[in-house]
Amino acid sequence: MSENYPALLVIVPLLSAFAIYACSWLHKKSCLPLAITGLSISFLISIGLLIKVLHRGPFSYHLGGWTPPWGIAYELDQINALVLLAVTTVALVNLIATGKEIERLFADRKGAFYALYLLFVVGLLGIVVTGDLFNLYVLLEIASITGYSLIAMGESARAPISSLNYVFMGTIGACFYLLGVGYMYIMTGSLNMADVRGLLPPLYHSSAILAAFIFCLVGVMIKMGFFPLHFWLPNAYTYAPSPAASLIAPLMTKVMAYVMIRLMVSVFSPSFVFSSISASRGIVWLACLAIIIGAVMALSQRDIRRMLTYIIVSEIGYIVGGAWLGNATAMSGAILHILNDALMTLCVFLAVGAVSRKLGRLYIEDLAGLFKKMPFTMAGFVAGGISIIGVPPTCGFFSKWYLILGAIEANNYGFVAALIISSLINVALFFRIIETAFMGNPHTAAIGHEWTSGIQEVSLTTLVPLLVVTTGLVILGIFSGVVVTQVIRPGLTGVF
Amino acid sequence: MASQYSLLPLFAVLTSLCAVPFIIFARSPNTREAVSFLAAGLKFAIVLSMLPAVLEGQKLVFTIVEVIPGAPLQLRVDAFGMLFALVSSSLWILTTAYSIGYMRGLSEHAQTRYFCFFALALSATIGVAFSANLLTLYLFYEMLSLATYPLVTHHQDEDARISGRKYLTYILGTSIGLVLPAMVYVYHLTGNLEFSVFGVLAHKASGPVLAAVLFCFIFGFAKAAIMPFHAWLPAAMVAPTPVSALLHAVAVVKVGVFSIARILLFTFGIRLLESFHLGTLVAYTASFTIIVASLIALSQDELKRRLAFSTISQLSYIVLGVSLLTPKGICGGLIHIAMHAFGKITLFFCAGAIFVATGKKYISEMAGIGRTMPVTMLCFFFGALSVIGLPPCGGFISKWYLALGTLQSQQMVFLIVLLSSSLLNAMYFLPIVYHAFFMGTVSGEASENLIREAPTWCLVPIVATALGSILLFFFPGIFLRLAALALQ
Amino acid sequence: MIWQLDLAILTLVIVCAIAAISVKDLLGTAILFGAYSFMMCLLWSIMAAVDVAFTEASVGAGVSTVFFVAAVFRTTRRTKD
Amino acid sequence: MEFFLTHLVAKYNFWLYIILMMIGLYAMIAKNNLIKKLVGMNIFQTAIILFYVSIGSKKGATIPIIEHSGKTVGHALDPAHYVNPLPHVLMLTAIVVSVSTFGVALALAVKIYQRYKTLEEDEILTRIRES
Amino acid sequence: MKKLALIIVILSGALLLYATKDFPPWGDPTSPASVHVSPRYLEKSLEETHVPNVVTSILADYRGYDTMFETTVIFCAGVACFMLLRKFEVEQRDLYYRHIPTGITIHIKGGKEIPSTSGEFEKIDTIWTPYDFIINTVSRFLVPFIQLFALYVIAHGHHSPGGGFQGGVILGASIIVLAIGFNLRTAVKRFGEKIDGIMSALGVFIYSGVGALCVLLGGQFLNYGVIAKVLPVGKAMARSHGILGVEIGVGISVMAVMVCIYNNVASEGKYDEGL
Repeated sequence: MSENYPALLVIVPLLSAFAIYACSWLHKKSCLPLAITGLSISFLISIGLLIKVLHRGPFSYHLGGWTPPWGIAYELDQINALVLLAVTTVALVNLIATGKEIERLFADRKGAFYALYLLFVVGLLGIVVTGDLFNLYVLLEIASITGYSLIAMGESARAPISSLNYVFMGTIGACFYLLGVGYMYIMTGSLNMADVRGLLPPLYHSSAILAAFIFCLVGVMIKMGFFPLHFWLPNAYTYAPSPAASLIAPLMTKVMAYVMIRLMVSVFSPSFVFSSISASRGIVWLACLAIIIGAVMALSQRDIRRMLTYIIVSEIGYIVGGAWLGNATAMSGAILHILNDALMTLCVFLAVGAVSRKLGRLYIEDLAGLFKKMPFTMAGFVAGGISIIGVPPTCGFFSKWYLILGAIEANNYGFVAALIISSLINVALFFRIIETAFMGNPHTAAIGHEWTSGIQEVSLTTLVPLLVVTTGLVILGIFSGVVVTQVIRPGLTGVF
Repeated sequence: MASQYSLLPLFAVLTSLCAVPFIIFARSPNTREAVSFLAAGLKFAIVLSMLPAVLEGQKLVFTIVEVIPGAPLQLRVDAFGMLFALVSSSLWILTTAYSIGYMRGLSEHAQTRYFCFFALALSATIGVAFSANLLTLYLFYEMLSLATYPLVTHHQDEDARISGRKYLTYILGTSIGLVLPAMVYVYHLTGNLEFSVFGVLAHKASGPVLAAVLFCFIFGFAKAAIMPFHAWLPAAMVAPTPVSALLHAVAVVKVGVFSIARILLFTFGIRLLESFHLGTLVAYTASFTIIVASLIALSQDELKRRLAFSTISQLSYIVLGVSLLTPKGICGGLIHIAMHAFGKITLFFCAGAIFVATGKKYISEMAGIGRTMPVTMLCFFFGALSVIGLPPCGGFISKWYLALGTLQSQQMVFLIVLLSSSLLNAMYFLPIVYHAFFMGTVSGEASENLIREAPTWCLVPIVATALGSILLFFFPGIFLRLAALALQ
Repeated sequence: MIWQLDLAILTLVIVCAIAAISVKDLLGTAILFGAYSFMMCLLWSIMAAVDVAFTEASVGAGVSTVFFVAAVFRTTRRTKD
Repeated sequence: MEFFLTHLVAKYNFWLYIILMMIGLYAMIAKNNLIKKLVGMNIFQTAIILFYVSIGSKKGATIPIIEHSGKTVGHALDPAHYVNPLPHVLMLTAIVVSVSTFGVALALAVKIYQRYKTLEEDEILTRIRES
Repeated sequence: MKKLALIIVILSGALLLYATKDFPPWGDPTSPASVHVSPRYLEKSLEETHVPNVVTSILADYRGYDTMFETTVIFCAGVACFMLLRKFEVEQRDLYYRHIPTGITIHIKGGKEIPSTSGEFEKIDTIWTPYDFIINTVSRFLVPFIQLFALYVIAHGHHSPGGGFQGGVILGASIIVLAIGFNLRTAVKRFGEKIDGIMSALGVFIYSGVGALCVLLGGQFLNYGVIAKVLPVGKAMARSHGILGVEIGVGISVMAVMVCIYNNVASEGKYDEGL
């Protein structure tokens, strides 16, 4: 059985999604348990995969028993095993944490919601694990379509329109990617990543391959909300229902960032990416802009969730910049930051979701005196914030460490400055909120929700996962050295 | 020098950390404070138990985990760290006692939060003292910054908000904006962040670069309140007095200077600093701070603010002593950590006691207070003597060594700086005592005459610390030996 | 293949595309879009892509046009551009 | 002239799909009506499909269905006789994807119309600002 | 906005033209795409899968994994439309009835129903055009033939153009024809929402179930060859059977989803009256 793990990882949640949707017409109660079982199985499988990869190194799995390039293959290496683990973890934790909320919000269509939830996860898992360019496109579309509809379910009247804008942008992105794949196909005649990588080198000078790379890159960057192409992101993530927001915000952008790294590393060779096209320096500068502008825009927001979305924009800047600095340190920093950022974002979004469940609206002044009312939730939020600021021993610090180190190695002090400035701005961002929640008294809060005295925490099903994630931040931080040296660096051997 | 593996440092750090849950979930105030006491005592005991080994010249090492290749999370107890740990953990017991008295006396709110962050801050301080490399030090440094924020803003009112903002801006801003890049750059140059007597940076970079990195560190550890990064310290005076005592005497500022000393002596190394004459640069910066801060202190009327500025100048004594790079000077700087701690904490306790007993904050109101609170003011007098650096108080010893250090380095400028600033100290401390005892306004003395001291919980620590600073004059041996060992 | 026919279809495709996005009535857009899809389908069958042509005929020209009309019926025919 | 023939006539399909794609892209960005944007999106996708199908075509080749007697090919089979089937497969998938996106987008448009009673983007934005 | 659009369009168009420079000429039998991977399919398809229609064999076998997710995409679309639009609560609105024998239409305010016991009343749409005899009859007669054709397309996909997807669309179209020719209620009565939902899940489930079966039989996922262990046929024939199985799954799912999308969009999710 264990040799089928790569397929099962994706198939188990897929099957359970279908089962859930069928069940929602017959026996509504069994939806949530089914979803949780499906995700936990795939979570266990992803752990198994990581162990397996660490033991016997990268391996590939031939679907349908056809050897690539004729069939579709799954390529497992250390790095994407790590990303898989992150995806399944985030999805599972978030489902457990927000299950009650989902049942409350979508009582009459929860089957559909869970099905889309799982299919979204399936899409992301497939994207990460697949070794076939076109297969990646299909899974990308699965993740996108489910994402659109999950986002459009928000209570706010603006949810559908922002979702439709996301549809347009997302489709353009996906189509650009598809076009790029088409260019690679017409020049090489193959769709398998490894095969294409083998066939490309003689073609590096050709304009078609350059265009292919540019189109793939632009498409992926639209999807991940990289700076000049990010304008769909804040609306989409702000107006999403909180269970969906805390699923999509941590995962979608990060996975697309991983896809970018995958393209750079295992389809095109870094020699082409960093030397043949002289874009790398320009993209790093763009990343600096993304970091700064994202942080500044975040500073100018009153709505906390909107603020967080702009923080995501700047975090994406971190990852892209790290990936394009062009040395192993920065690259491993970027990859580590993908994991960290997934966890951090999940942490803050869970906390914010829990708060919004109590408060409804989420302007900063509404949080006045919240430490008295929801101490543990706010503790979780603070932990997430501290990690985003990048204070040891939380994980955010260590990825920042590698990024700065890589930037110094590449002599790119502009990027260092951008990182430092954005961390300083993050300090302002989060302590503005913490201050309000710590000092202000709830009776002067802007909206007149009646606090009765005493602690009013959210239910344990939300609180426990939140605290688990919080501890996870610290643990991942402390063991980041192990992760980098044992997992990421081996995954990058032969690349730089 | 033998370095041996031991769990004790870890325990020393963890004791008060483990106390936190108990403090949070304690049924009654009494159990809560009992736990705090217990933790403080236990910690002191553990630190003491490590003392003999350190005096034999051993190093106790414990590696937690290898977070970054070449820079593990590692605890190492050497003489220097031991000196600092000894001071802070011993004073901690007294501070705990004092804060119990203070908080009860004023019946402050949210005492549980107060005590648990107090304990956190203690762990962080000991962690800084025992950290074996720059990364670990930075980790505990930041932990301390965050743990002290709720203490500084304890009153949760408007000026607490403002000063809390100032505190964070200076502390976090500098540590992220200056220390972090400098640290990463050092790692980039050397590949590790170890503290070693010879320094790690030798032959790694050119003079100007080194100078830039050095000053990033000097100003980056803003807890040392080197001008111009001192403004948070007077602002933080809104905190309850035990916290100010903690900030000034025990933990925060001392952590700042401790870190700077670590950087100077163990990351750069004396030889390197000498070869580029960087020590002198630092010394000039420090002496500037010394003089200016003392001058400002003269003009302050609120007692705590005056103490704050005196602290700023005293801290720069330590930096100055270390940056002289002569054995005597370094020794003087290091023991000044201890001496100033005892003296200054006494003064703060007295200020707090006066506030608890009479609610008076301003020096101009304190005329004749010596009659109502003789014990307190007597202790204040001794504390002041120690800070000024006159016998029979510990401060004299450290000043003495500092002066010798300046002579050793043949830089008379700094000797003059020392003497003049001592003069200034005298000018802003002794008048207070004089007013307190002899200037008493005779109006309505009949009612004023009866003694109204602060509660016993407050008084005991005051006396203890005062006696401590007197004893340190007669038996400074232990600290001297540690300071001497620190550089071997 | 007969290149005149080919060329005619190519021009028709482009004409339909431009007309579909520029006509001022959404129902008209729907119909023109169906025509466009059908022309596309012819084009592909010329290129011997029978399965694709079949799918496009059933989906593009068929079902999706129906969806389109339904949506227009449920919303509005009015459009400013 | 030679150049003209080789580069224009020999690749006119490639030119055509570029034109179509640009029409679609222009509609997606410039049009104000959501449904129009949708149409543009679909034209965009169809253009890409056209591109792929053009990759697959071979001069003088027939449809990729092998004529055979019983279970085996009568004669030795020459791939050059059949057009390249792989792009067709990919494009079946792409068509399906496009129609799914189309359906979801239409549903969204209906939902938006229920909320705002219009499909013009600028009017929707003014409604949002008013509320 | 228009200017910006023009700029973007011109830029990307220029990039595309620039890229076209290096393309092999159109229809060149020696282009990499025609010589690298695809020939193997053409040569081996028949003997490996017994499917002469190479497109089908690639679609459902060589790249069957893509197709499974393609079907999943369709499923996603159906579920999404259901979730976005479906309204379960019925609001009080005027109802229109028609008395069949006389043809008189009645307008009832405030959502009161006529008891269903009286069989000669039928509910009609708000915008109601009298039934056209021709349309009714034609669609009634056409539907079975359409469905028959759809089944043929699914079953004969191995040998001729077509397959599960096209067949499924046509099946769905047959039901949509019903819904348009008569009205939505009739169609929904014939093919209920619950059945529809379950079938849309069932179809994809069959597809991935076949794949999972292969795993249980000890092969890789979707490796139909191993079905030969349970069926009394050769490896290649087993593959052909597996392809048939998944095509059927695709057909079911696609049909159900098409109907679901149409119903939801046409009735704004109220399922009472379409176009």
